[in-house]
Amino acid sequence: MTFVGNLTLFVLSAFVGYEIITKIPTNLHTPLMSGANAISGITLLGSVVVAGSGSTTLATVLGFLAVVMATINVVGGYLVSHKMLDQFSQRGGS
Amino acid sequence: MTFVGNLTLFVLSAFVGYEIITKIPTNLHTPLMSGANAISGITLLGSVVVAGSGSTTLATVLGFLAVVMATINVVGGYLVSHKMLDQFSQRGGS
Amino acid sequence: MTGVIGFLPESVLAFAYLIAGILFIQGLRDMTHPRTAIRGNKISSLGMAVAVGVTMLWFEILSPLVLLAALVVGTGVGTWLAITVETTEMPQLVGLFNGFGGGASALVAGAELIDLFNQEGAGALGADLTAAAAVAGIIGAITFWGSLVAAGKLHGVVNDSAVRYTGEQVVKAIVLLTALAGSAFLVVQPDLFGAAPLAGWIPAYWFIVAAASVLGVLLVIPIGGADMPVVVALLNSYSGLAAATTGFVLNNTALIIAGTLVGASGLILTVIMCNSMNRSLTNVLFGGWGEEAESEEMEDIYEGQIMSTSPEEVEMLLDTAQRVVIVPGYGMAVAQAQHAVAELADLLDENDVDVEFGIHPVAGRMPGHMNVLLAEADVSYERMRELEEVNPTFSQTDVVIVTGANDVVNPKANTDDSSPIAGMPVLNVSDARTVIVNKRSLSPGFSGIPNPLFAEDNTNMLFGDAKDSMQELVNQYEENH
Amino acid sequence: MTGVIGFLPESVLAFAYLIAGILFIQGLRDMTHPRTAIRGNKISSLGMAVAVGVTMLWFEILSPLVLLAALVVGTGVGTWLAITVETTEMPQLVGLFNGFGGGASALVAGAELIDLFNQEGAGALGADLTAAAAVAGIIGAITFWGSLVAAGKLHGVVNDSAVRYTGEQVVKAIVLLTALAGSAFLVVQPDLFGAAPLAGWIPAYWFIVAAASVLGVLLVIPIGGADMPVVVALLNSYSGLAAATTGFVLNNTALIIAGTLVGASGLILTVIMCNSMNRSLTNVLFGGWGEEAESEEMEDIYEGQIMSTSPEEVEMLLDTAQRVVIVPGYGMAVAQAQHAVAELADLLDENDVDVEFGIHPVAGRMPGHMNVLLAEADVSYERMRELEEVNPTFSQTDVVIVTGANDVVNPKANTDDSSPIAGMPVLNVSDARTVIVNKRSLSPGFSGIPNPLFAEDNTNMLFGDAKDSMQELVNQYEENH
Ligand SMILES: NC(=O)c1ccc[n+]([C@@H]2O[C@H](COP(=O)([O-])OP(=O)(O)OC[C@H]3O[C@@H](n4cnc5c(N)ncnc54)[C@H](OP(=O)(O)O)[C@@H]3O)[C@@H](O)[C@H]2O)c1
Ligand SMILES: NC(=O)c1ccc[n+]([C@@H]2O[C@H](COP(=O)([O-])OP(=O)(O)OC[C@H]3O[C@@H](n4cnc5c(N)ncnc54)[C@H](OP(=O)(O)O)[C@@H]3O)[C@@H](O)[C@H]2O)c1
Repeated sequence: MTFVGNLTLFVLSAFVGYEIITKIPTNLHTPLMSGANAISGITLLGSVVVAGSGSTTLATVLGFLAVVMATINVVGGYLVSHKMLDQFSQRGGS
Repeated sequence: MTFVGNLTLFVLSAFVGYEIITKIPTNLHTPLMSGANAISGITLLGSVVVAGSGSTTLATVLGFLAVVMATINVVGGYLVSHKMLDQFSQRGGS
Repeated sequence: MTGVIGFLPESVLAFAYLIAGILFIQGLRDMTHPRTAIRGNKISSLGMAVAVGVTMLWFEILSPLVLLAALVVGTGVGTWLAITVETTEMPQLVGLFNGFGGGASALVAGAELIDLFNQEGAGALGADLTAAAAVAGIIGAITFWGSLVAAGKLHGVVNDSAVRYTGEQVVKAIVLLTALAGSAFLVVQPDLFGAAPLAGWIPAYWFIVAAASVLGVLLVIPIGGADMPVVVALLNSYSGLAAATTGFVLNNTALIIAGTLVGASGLILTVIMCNSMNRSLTNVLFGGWGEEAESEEMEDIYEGQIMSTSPEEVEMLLDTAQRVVIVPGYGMAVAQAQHAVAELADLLDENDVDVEFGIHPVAGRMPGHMNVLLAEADVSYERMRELEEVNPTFSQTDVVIVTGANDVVNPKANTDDSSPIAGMPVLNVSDARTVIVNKRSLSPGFSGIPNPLFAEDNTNMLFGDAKDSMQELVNQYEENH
Repeated sequence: MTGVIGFLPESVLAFAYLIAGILFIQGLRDMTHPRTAIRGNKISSLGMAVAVGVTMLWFEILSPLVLLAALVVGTGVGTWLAITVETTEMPQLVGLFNGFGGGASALVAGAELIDLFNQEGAGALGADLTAAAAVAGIIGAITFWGSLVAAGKLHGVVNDSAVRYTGEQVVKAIVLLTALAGSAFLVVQPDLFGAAPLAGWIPAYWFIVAAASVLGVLLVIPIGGADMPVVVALLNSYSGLAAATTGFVLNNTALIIAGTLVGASGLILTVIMCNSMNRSLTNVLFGGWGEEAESEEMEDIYEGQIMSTSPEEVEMLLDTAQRVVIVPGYGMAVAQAQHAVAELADLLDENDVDVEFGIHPVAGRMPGHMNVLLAEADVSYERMRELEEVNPTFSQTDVVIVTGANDVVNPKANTDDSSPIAGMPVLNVSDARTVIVNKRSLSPGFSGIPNPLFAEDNTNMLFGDAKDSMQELVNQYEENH
């Protein structure tokens, strides 16, 4: 993919993000923050590759730490968000 | 750009289109139809290249006709849309 | 083979196309509000100018005069049509423009094939190119002919009733298969008639286009005139998707983004229209109604129940009214009565009557049709009320004037589950104290079914052309105030 | 160098990443409504699972046990933190998680450089790679340390007042320039210390990370504790943009789409928070207030004007009230009083009092903070009213109970143009017949300015911890009904 191709993806994603996120009501902003936080853990992809294939010990150790931290971010973020939303949906249902 | 790259553009554009167009109020649907129609004249890009560089007479004639038709679509579509919207904006201002 | 700025790196062209794409998106975003919509339309057209301009500078133009002539002719015709069109004729004009866009796609794909074949031989016609050309040819030709028929029906130059015959679906299926078979040939063996003198014309391609043209006519002919806006929106969606498909083949960002946006827009409009009519898309395309207006049933309902009135009497009613709602429909568009109606509303307003318009989402023949007409006649935006807003207010309304509307005020939608409009939300005008219905006769509206509203006790029919009747009402009212 | 399914064409991986991107988008779309939000969160996490799963299968994993151990540890810690957290501690936990994400980016970029250097030498470290690594390192380290400080301030383990000193901006600028200079070195000469024994560690990179770490601390320390949610949202946006940048270098669709979505989300939340406080982002980041609570002025306003009340008296007021509005604020979160408040509302409701919650958009310390707390305490969604909705109803309200809120009910925002909260929309509680303000003292809220509401004639102060006071009120009310 060329640079302009990537830029196009970036611009389109920014439009999508803007249109969707401005629609989210205030009372869901805290769960949104936590959920978006979890999505930013997508850097886990890079960590996984480095941790799994590190050729030197140092790189492997760093990769290990990176995976631990990124996983905490992803798993924790989604769970916290779920916990908050769960309380909302119980209300919504009743 | 790879096929999947193009597909990604398609998917993102579809999300953008969906989010934006569902926000457009009913009273603007007729101008929207005409404006979208004008955008679909984007095939003019292809026509321009063929009409300008046609090596055989036949291709040039076909290209000529294609440019004429596509230009009518684009110019006419935007103008009709403008005409309708102009009437709305006069109201909106007052 | 490069143009004026064609020496620049490829990424400059891609970047210009991205800018065009952003302008299209921003243009649509501005269309979400009446105040910014006019700017949005300009931004969108700027996007088109960028895309076309850069393309012309980028690629080699061997015959600039031909190109210039074509652009001038196209701009001239487009401008002339747009300027001279009456607001009531907009639906057919939009359809016509859409058809031209489709036609251009079909022609340009053919020209491209001919060009390549003559320059580099059959070998240059790879499978992806011919397949894309076949798609462009089929969708383009269907769009062209389908839109022409639709525009003709809307304009009244083509029989606008639903032309049905037995074996209809089979015939369409056969024609479609013929076009597909032609496509298969084109892909497998582009120089099918390699030795023939006309081989350079790529006959297989034009065979496909011919079959698709027939299909385009066959698909739209059986659909009733009032469903044409749905057809136009759907064909618009198709032409957008065709542009996006071409973008895949040419790796052209502008085509993919713009085409997809149009595809989404057409599809969403189609779905919205079908939903407000409470019908499925399949029903619109393959099983229209309109043939079954049973006149006996009508006589049963109307017999001895119809009270007709005159402009003088209506004027007296209005004289004592506190609140009046005007419900326009397709007939107002046909009669071009919007100016007379607007004048009436202004007069009532000046005399301290609370006056509003009740606008049904599918009144008329396009979504937002009534809004466009009334805006043309200077009716202010705040005075037009949507279905959900106006329905609860009818019980506090003294007089409702229904002018040229029929199906959108038919109570059968609520009461009779077997009627074709069952479940369609309608304006419950009979909640008001008095209802005046202005139309030329008792003939049914688009759906072809009788309307029990006309026979109700608080309904008075004001027979006559909408424009004449409303003008007469205005004159009467002016005389007495 | 390929994994289990690495023999498949490259496009399969790209396609899987596209699927993940679609799932992220759909997940966010579902977040637009409380009913579908929980499903949206699941869809989003499914997207993450797809992206991570495919990546693990695609690339060669030389040390699967290390990877597995890291995943298990991370999942364990993340789950444990998420399960044991109190609802009131969520803000700091979200900040902490965000910091970990940033830390991971910084570490992984370093590990990647080390890996390449040791396998293929300095030549493998091209300019685009090192530049991207520098960006990831700087943003990652700022995010890590900035988030840690922010979380510490929110948790009360770091001094949460705005620590200001002269030359502050100059110091920050110098540190930033140091980090940028290091980046320039890294790009131009990645093997800066080529001969040194530690060359394999890429010292230039860790130098950048160290400088950025200092910068992260320096940037957040001077900002007051109550502005931390803005800081966390902004850092979240940064980390998203860092991920998108990495995606550019790796041509990774999933990183670009997901990173951009997060970037947009963080930025929009930041802007919304700043707007509802009527402050600019620059003011939040570089010129906080909070230092200027002038006690003389306070005494002037409060002197002899403060009436205090008791739970018994409030109970009697509630006894005759028809309509009660409860306005919660940061103090309710601190005291964990949400359950007591909810119980009070339920009791009132059972006794046919019309009771609602008036929720200010920036009450508490995160957007939607009060909604989350009250939802936890089983308060129904319909009973929570936003600012615009509830403000017009105060004039028909008998009793307003303000519990743990201060700035959001400060009338100075409307009356005093020079006050730091001037122009911030507030809840006009003094329109009600009687206002009960429950807090522990007369000390100011986050903005550090006195609140004339406390001195008004129809205001009674109910001093005490929010949880204790509300529980007492509940007990009193239960006794008498
Ligand atoms: N808006 C859309 O997007 C859309 C799209 C597709 C289909 N449709 C369909 O179109 C219909 C729209 O309902 P509608 O109530 O607006 O129209 P309608 O049901 O089609 O009725 C229009 C009425 O206007 C009268 N009329 C025609 N010319 C007139 C003239 N010159 N002066 C006075 N009256 C005249 C006709 O009765 P006379 O002949 O007795 O005068 C006719 O009954 C619905 O069935 C809807 O489903 C709408
Ligand atoms: N929500 C957001 O997204 C966000 C983000 C950034 C900044 N902010 C800012 O935060 C502020 C929010 O306003 P607010 O009215 O909710 O809070 P506030 O103005 O900070 O006031 C909170 C009050 O609660 C009282 N309190 C503390 N602990 C308590 C306890 N245990 N029991 C009873 N009362 C207690 C305090 O008074 P005592 O010490 O006398 O008890 C304090 O005056 C605004 O200035 C806003 O701009 C909000």
